[in-house]
Amino acid sequence: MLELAVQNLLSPIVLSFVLGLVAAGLRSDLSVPEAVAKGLSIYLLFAIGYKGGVEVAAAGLDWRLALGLLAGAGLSAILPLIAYGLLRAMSRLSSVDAAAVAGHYGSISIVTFVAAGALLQSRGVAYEGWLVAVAATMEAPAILTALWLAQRNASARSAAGVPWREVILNGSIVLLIGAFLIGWATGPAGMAEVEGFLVAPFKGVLCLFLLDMGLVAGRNLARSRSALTVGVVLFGLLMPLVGAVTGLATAWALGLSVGGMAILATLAASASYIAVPAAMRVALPEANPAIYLSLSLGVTFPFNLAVGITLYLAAATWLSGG
Amino acid sequence: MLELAVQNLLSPIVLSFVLGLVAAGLRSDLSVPEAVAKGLSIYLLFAIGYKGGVEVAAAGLDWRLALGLLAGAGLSAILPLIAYGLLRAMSRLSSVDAAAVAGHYGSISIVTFVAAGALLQSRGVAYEGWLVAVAATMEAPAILTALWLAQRNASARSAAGVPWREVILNGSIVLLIGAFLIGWATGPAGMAEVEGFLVAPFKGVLCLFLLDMGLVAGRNLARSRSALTVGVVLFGLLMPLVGAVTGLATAWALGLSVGGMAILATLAASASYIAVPAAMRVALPEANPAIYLSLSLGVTFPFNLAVGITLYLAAATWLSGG
Amino acid sequence: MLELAVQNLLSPIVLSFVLGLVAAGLRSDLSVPEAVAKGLSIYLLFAIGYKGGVEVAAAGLDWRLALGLLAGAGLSAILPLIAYGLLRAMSRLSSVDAAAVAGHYGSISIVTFVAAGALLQSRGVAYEGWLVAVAATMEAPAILTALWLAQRNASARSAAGVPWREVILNGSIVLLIGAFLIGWATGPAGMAEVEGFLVAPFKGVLCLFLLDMGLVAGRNLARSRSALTVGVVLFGLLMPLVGAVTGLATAWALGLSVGGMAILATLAASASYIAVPAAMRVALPEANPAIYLSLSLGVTFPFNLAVGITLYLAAATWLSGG
Amino acid sequence: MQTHTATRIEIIIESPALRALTRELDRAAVKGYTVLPVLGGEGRSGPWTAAGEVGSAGGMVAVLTMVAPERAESVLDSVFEVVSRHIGLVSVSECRVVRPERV
Amino acid sequence: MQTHTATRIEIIIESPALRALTRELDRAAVKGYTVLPVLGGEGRSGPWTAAGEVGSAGGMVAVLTMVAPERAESVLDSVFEVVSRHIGLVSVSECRVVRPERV
Amino acid sequence: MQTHTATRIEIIIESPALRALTRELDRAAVKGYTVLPVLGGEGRSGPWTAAGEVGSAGGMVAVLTMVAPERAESVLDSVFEVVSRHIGLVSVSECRVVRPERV
Ligand SMILES: Nc1ncnc2c1ncn2[C@@H]1O[C@H](COP(=O)(O)O)[C@@H](O)[C@H]1O
Ligand SMILES: Nc1ncnc2c1ncn2[C@@H]1O[C@H](COP(=O)(O)O)[C@@H](O)[C@H]1O
Ligand SMILES: Nc1ncnc2c1ncn2[C@@H]1O[C@H](COP(=O)(O)O)[C@@H](O)[C@H]1O
Ligand code: NA
Ligand code: NA
Ligand code: NA
Repeated sequence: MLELAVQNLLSPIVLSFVLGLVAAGLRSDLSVPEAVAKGLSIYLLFAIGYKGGVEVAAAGLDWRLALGLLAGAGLSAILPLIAYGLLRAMSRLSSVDAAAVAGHYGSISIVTFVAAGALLQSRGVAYEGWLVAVAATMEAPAILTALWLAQRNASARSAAGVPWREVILNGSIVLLIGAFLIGWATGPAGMAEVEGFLVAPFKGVLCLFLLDMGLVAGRNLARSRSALTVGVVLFGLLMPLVGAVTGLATAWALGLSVGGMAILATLAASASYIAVPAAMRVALPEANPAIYLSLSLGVTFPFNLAVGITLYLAAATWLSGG
Repeated sequence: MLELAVQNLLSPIVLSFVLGLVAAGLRSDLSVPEAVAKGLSIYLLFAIGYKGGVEVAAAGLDWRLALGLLAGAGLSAILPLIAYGLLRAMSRLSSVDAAAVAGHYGSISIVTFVAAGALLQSRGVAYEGWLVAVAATMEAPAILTALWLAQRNASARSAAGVPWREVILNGSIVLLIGAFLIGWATGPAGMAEVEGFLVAPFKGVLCLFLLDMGLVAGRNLARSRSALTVGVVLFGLLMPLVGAVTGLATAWALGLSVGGMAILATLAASASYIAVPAAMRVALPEANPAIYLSLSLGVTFPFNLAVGITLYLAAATWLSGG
Repeated sequence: MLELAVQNLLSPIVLSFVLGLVAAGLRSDLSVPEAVAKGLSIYLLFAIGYKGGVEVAAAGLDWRLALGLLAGAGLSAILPLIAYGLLRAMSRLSSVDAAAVAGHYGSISIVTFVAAGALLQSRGVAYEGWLVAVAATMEAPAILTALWLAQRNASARSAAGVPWREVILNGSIVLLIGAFLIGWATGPAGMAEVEGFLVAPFKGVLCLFLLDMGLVAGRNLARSRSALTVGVVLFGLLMPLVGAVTGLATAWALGLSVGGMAILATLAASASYIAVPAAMRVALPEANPAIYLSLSLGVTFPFNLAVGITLYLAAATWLSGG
Repeated sequence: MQTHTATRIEIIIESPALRALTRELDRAAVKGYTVLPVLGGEGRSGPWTAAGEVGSAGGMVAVLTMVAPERAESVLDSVFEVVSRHIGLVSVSECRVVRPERV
Repeated sequence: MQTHTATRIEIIIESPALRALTRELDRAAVKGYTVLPVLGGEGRSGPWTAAGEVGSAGGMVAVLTMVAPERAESVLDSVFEVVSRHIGLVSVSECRVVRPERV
Repeated sequence: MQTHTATRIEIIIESPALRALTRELDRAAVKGYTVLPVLGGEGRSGPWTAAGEVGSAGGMVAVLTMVAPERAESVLDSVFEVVSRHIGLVSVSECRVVRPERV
């Protein structure tokens, strides 16, 4: 287990993220243009969605898909409540800040999903392809809970501004679901046509993307060091574990494979850093973005990448008696 | 035939375009950064030009190349006359608007060419590599005809502003011809060096590009619904068929292969959405861009992609007695 | 030898650069978006650094690495002195302009390194992987010498503004060294995961990058024709030969392989066009950027690409008695 | 050349709030607006850069609208509706435009 | 700091017409101009965005030029030459510049 | 809507000099500034375009800062410190801002 953890730490993927962090820490002017970073993320979403769909096409429709979607939405809606409770107990964040942060932890980070998938692949562990659709379902419900938490405690004003259409139809959800459906419709025959683009270069593109995330995370951390009190940072390390346990339990109840359990645990453990921050800036502008952005991107993401996903896979293996 | 048509509709390429259309229709904020879209189009032009050149290097110089270039230029110059006549008969467009639209239909859309090439490849049908040079020749002459039509009927003022150098040396023509010549000069040996970039990922890149085109087409349609009267839309569906017949006849006269006939039909059937719109905005600013952009990108391109190219291939096969 | 030179001239890489030059010369509007060009350069730096590291991991640590780093830094610091002397003798550049230009020739151009690597690879000649680290070391010292030269002769004011941190930690150095270390740490096993991205498409990406460089070089040349007097242009053709001889001698003293000798010669012969120009605009704003940019990018780079690297490889082969 | 007085309103605002802002501008019946990209900046919440950002949450945009002087006040009220809750900066100045029908 | 009066001319115009505009600016002998990118906007012809555009036909740019007050009128005439046939928006305001030789 | 007078300072400068400029702005204690990208332009050193540029040496940026009128003079002095050695263009105009605490 320790050996596997070290092996994970020495993967090009993790080291690329570290390179970004270090470069930002040294205040190097290394940077990935915004358009390129967005292009890389479109590639990753399209590829991961497509692959999930192709696997569903190959494996046949699984009746657990419907249950999984429900469970994912449920996890997304409920986890913010736990997160909010923990935050109020562990830190001195205002209720609005705590609600905003909590929303991030109910939602998910696709790149953490992708990193977990890469780890599983290199260990030869398979997982249910339709989990990519579950991931998409988990993006939005957490926002609802977060806003409910914020309103309950603060000015009722927040209600009006929630851009629901924009939240539910945000680009990454539409792209992920769309690519999933395309993959499903075209199946392995379609995959044969596009795998020179979607499969062969995938891990290398992921490295560049993680380099960029390291740069952004490092700059965020440097900028908002003061916003990250000890209590808040501890929350950022504890909450993924809480999420993972909840995710594992749900996955176990759904009867998922070892790989599927690790993936659902990872999703529950991960925190959004694209969709939810944008929604919060519109719907809860009073919340301090420095807190939720640097916590999600600078604390929880690296924790999951470096340690978390290895741990969740070990737990899943143990749980399934493997 | 029907089965093949459905098979084409279910290709990742067509479905990616549909995903873009649907996302735009749902008003999702999914979008491809402008720089990335331009980068993808540079890739496609370079790859398609290069491959054409390599095929010419492999197959030896074909004396029909010269005839083909002449025929292409001729088609490009003449088709706008037919288009203009049809438009004046079928719609109530002003003469300036009709001339601007007509210019688009004499010129070509490289991505339609590429989609046809992908279809031929998946059916195992070859085509003459030098048709890519013919495509480049077909970009500009239509503009000349369109301006002549506009001037004949309207203010003589338009004449002055035609930026000829910019039209003939526009980026996509130069890139296509340049890559064609490089491919020709370096031949199969050069191809061996670059095929990991220009061949293996080609279809996948095409999917992302078509996703983007779907998004742009969808937004254009939503924005300019009022400009598209029934007559105008019918023209956008009829004119490609007229173009295709003209293209088939020309290809038949030139003695092209089945694949070559399908390609020339596709070129004649396709409508420009990059070079000609830009030229029209400079030379005929009085024409309404909402009409020509949404007609070319939102009506004719999807028609060709979904139905047209399958049809033209079937017609080419039938014509050659296959 | 002549045959090999012609073969090099007809490679897709060189021809892509020529296409860019020609397109710029024709004043075509062909252009690569800034973000895409930056993305391509990040890709190339990451790939070349990573590959160098993997080779070091495979070949074992070479004690000459330390000597090589020292020698590289030394070359970088000393070459500007020679360049400055030559410039003052051959041209009428002011001392500030001469110092700025000299700095460029002590430093290096990574894309020339990459082109040399591609040539070696196609000839089946290997080179020491750690030379990529030497390349990174050669970026900055030249700037120090250039500023010393400028100050000695001109206003002492220049001293203050040298942004040392920015020069030494500039993006390309950090990325190159970082990728090198990642490649070293992950070794051939890591390479197996990412080679579908870093190796297979490499040469094709290089073609697009050189197309862009041709465009930029061509536009620079057109813009600053007046700044390039005969003496200055001759310097731009002579200095790479002087650098190459110095580089060859150093490589020979270090006991490098034939490939390593050709690479170090190429590094010494190449002139910076990214890091040094940016540093000069800050530290020596009095110097005319038209001179150093068009000389480095428009004269020396094409010379090295078309003729130089073939020559240096021939010289290295001859030197090692091959 | 005859020119006509107009009011130039320049708003720097977080990208996620752009839709809300343009909705208000539409409601205030401005004749048009233009959105410009922003690379980075610094304010009370420290320095930031758009470089490498994947989502829109970290970014800002600049919105420019020219309005007829008599409608400036009401447009400003609408703008403030959105901007008051956001970190945006609104600046107003007089200018002259060539074609009065556009403002 | 001593500053000098100048006229700031800001033109928002379709990208394909940029070359024609800068040709006119050159002819009007402006000392310089700067082109800024535009992301999108809205006008009488509805909302638009540069996102995903492959060609230049759909896009716009903003051109900024500072000119000495005494030449402003003639530069505006040149600009209008191009802009009148296009959908561009021209706005003019007074400013002060630090170095008079640049305007 | 109540507005407050402020000074709008717009600086067009080479990208490599941006850090030096913002350092001076920080020292002059401006409350904030915003950096906008520039696509190209023309000046005494001829036309240029950012297209295809890999390094920052060839590019320029536009920096916008709104400052309280009473501090404008000293900010301009700081700006000139950097700009005097560079090819930048500084223009200054009056504007009104909605929230005085931001300038
Ligand atoms: N006085 C100012 N002048 C120009 N831009 C400003 C100013 N104040 C704030 N900004 C912009 O608004 C952003 C957010 O400001 P703040 O909320 O103060 O951190 C900054 O990063 C700048 O881009
Ligand atoms: N009053 C205005 N203020 C700012 N930008 C405008 C204004 N009117 C038009 N525009 C810009 O010009 C473009 C074309 O305008 P229009 O021709 O009215 O559709 C719009 O999409 C905006 O980008
Ligand atoms: N009068 C001006 N108005 C607007 N931009 C200018 C002006 N003069 C110079 N510039 C900008 O500053 C850059 C450098 O100017 P120069 O040093 O004169 O070549 C130009 O390429 C323009 O982008
Ligand atoms: Na989660
Ligand atoms: Na056509
Ligand atoms: Na050198």
